[in-house]
Amino acid sequence: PEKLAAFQARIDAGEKIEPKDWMPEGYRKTLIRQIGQHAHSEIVGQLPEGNWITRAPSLERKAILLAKVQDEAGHGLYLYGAAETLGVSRDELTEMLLDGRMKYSSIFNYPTLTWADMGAVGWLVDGAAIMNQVPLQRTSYGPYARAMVRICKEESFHQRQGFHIMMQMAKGTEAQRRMAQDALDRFWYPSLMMFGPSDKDSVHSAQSMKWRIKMNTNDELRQKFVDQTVPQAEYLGLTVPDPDLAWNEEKGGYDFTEPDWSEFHDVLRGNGPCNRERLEARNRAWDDGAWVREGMMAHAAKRRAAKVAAE
Amino acid sequence: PEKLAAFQARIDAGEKIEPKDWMPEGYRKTLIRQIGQHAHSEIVGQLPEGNWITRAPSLERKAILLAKVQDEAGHGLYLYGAAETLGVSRDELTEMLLDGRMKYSSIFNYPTLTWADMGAVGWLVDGAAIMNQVPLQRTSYGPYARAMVRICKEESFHQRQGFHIMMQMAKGTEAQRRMAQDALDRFWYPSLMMFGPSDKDSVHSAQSMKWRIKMNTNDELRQKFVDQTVPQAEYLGLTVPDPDLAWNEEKGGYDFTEPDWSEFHDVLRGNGPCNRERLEARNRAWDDGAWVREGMMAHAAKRRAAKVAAE
Amino acid sequence: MSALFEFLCRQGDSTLILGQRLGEWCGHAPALEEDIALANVALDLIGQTQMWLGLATEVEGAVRDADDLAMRRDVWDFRNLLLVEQPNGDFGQTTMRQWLFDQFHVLQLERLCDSADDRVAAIAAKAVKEVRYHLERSSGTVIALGDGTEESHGRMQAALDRLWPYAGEMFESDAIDAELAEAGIAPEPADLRAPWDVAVDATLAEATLTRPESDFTQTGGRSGKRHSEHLGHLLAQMQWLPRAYPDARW
Amino acid sequence: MSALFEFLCRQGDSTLILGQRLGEWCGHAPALEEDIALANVALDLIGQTQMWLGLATEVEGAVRDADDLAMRRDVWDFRNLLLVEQPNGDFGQTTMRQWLFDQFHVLQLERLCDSADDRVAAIAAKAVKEVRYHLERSSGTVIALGDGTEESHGRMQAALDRLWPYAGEMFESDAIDAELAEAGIAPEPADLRAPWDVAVDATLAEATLTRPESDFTQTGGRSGKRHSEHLGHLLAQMQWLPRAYPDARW
Repeated sequence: PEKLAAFQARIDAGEKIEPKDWMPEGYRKTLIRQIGQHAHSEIVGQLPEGNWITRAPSLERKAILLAKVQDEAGHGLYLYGAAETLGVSRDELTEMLLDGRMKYSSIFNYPTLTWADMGAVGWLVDGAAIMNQVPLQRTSYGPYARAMVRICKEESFHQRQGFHIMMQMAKGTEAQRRMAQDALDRFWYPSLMMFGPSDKDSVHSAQSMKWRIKMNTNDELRQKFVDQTVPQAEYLGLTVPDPDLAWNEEKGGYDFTEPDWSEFHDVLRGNGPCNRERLEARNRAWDDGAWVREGMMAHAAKRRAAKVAAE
Repeated sequence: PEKLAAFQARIDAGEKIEPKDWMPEGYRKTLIRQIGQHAHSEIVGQLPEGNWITRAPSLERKAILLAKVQDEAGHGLYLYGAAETLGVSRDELTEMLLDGRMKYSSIFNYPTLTWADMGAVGWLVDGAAIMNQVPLQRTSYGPYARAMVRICKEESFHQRQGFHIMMQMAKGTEAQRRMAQDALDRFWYPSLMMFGPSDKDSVHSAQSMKWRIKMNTNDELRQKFVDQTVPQAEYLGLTVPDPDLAWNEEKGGYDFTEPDWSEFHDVLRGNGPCNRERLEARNRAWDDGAWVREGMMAHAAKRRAAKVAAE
Repeated sequence: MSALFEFLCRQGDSTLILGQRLGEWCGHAPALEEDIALANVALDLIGQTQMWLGLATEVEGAVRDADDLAMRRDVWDFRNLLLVEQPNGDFGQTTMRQWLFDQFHVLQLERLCDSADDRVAAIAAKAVKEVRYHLERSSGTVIALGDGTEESHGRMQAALDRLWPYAGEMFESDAIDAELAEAGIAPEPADLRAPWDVAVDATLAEATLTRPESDFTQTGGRSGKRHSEHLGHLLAQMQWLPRAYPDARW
Repeated sequence: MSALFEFLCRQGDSTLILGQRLGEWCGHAPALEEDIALANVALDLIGQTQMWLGLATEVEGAVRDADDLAMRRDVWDFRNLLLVEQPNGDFGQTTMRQWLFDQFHVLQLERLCDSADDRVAAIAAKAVKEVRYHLERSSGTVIALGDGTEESHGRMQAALDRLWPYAGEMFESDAIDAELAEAGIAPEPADLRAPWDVAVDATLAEATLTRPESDFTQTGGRSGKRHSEHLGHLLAQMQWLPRAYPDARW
């Protein structure tokens, strides 16, 4: 309890906790869950965008998309690295993803159906992600905070690219405008869900905020996201699919319709449109790749043995 | 030897040999090889055309192509049936195809690369096949001759469909004409090879002709094919890719360049453009389908047992 | 867009996409008889597509033809069931998908034979004969493989579990269905559920397969709101040629 | 069609098709590091494609752009090597294909750095740096997996045996090559064979893999005379979107 008080005092003083420092088990566990989930999201997040790499409409767009998924895999690497400082290996985390013990962001259980979805994912999904992540650059756990700094820089670049795709389509042909609107229609509510359930239904939040693992409440961030995104949609000439959306002068933000939380819970339970495909794809990659990983390790071992023998 | 003489006398008299009749072992073996090879060709022949079913340019064309490959599978059934009357099962024949002991027509080792190939295959490949098969309606082995009668009727229908595709393209846009010409360029010589090596290099021919298993020499049929096809190409406004092609008034047929027999032998040896793909596809179908065949048989056995028990 | 047009697209798109999927099997089936049967069913379905989409374009005012609908629309304009756009998987999955659909299809077409719209009734009368045969074959195969070996049983149960969440969409009713039911043109899909359940349960029992407990339903195909990622890949292949040569006639 | 244009298409089509194939791996690689590496190599290759095809259209007279070449030609107009259009297969096959090509690619680009055509030399100078890294990585992986476990060795040998018949096409010389060699623009491909053989044999030895005996060579990609059936399917996917919306800019 004394240790605990000292720990909390450090956090309150804005100090960073480092891997070798003492920390409460709950802090460690919560961080592992949160960082792991975030890492998994980067990995699974390759799939909906990877779905369009082979169908990108131009060489330039193909290159940009390739660069983006490469960044995402890189984010996965940083984050698994940060999680490893907490004493859990990448392989352990991966197996928890693959057998369903750990989650990834529900948004990636929605399909990407047209090229406009590449825009919507960048604009809305990366936009929501950034909204979540920017405050985490100041989170209490050092390795996590530093990973976030690198990630946020790239994410905001991705978000601009996504918005650019949308702009290109919004000022394009009629079919393109229709495609862009359709993408917004499908991704709007799932994006709002990315901030998690309403504060009144959100568990764990208080403790996480005290530990500065979570910096804002779900509803705060969601409001901020809506307030930022609605004018962008207007700028694009697209209609947010919410008839009750309205500026509320008093609160200085938009009133908006909450997402359908029963859908959110269905997706969490595995009933999203793509849960099965996503997990199957990752399991297949892992299983099919086993011989490669084993071959690499066997070769490395031979090399080391040869080196030792030579010395 | 007496039996042999009587057998030959029956053949010379134009009688049909039936499954229960006595026949020389060589006759039986040659027939099994020939009918089996023909059956295998129908089966493997589904693949190059199947390659375009999912990409047919209209619903009508998709339907026609589906009907055609269905016919081909049907031909395979008749022919395996005819071979079975000679005491070899369909499964035995299939395994000989799959492990390379038996061949199929080399033409199916060439790829189908554009929609015009669906025309060229019908026009040239089915055309050459018919040229081979029409005389076989009069072959000495009864079940084979009867299978050929049914097959020839459908094949000539396919050939007309193929020619119709070519006509449609030849009178179409410039790109379509180019596509049609490209298909003719690629399929001309492989089609000429379908009649087998030049008579002077052809083994087994004499005995087979004596037995009326083979009715014409390879070169006779090839000449007939060229004489029939060149005017059709002219009608289509396409150029046969043979600069030395010329009408020979004296022999009443065309002089033409022989195909490159070294290519023919390469393909026979397994080095054609698609040998590997074709055999892999058939092997995969067979292996992946094992559980289905076993399941069906197990269920049939259960049914039989239940029926016996009920009686 | 009239309700009738929408309904006809739903009919024709489902037969089109399922026919397209079956066409992928060509030359790859477990036995020659299955190659023949798959091509035959695909052929029937493409023929039905020509009739349904042909009537759709007629209803629309003949500004385009059935091939335009098949070859020139993007994902969002397709109205096929999610079930039929699911990938072939193994032969068990293909058979299961076919049977779940055939059982619905027969019940629906039988009702459509009495449609107040003569053109719809005429198409249904022709199609129902074909589809009864499809059902006979697919239910027979489900039974044989369900009650076959341990492996075939396991694969069929896995196929059933996998595809079950897509079955419910066949019985979804929306405003379009209500309008057509009101006009006596087509039955409310929801009304077909009970007889489908009876028939399906009977076949499953014979096949020794267990009906999944959850009735959670994936939707979005029939309404066009959200197809699966599979459809776009299917369309890329199906439509490439006519889109690559827009001026050509074939 | 000038020889230079044809040569530039051969260059750009091979990098395009290989880049496209690598793009199919996204999210499916055996390890995160491989996901990153595959995307990275694909990205380099698409970048090189933009340069080669960009120059091709310039040479042609700027009537179309690199995207037109990539997205609006049919199979017969593609000039990529058969090797690069082969399907990905397992990771061993993808790696083997990459290595066979990288080893050629480095040797070719090194020579192209001295091209009499400054524009060609400039592209080569930029590309060769990237491709040296590709080779380092692919040869390292071939060695590690060849000399890894029994299974990985077997898979790498199978991949080598399977792809070997497509290697010879890289060294085929025809009239176009002769014309470019004459003009000092590009080396005769046949001249690259000997150094390639030396390098390949060295790596194979380290990888404990056996060089196939037959040097039978499949041809028809580089000349465009006869691609494999795989290319058409690849193009259907790659080109569908721009072909579906011919007026759109993205």
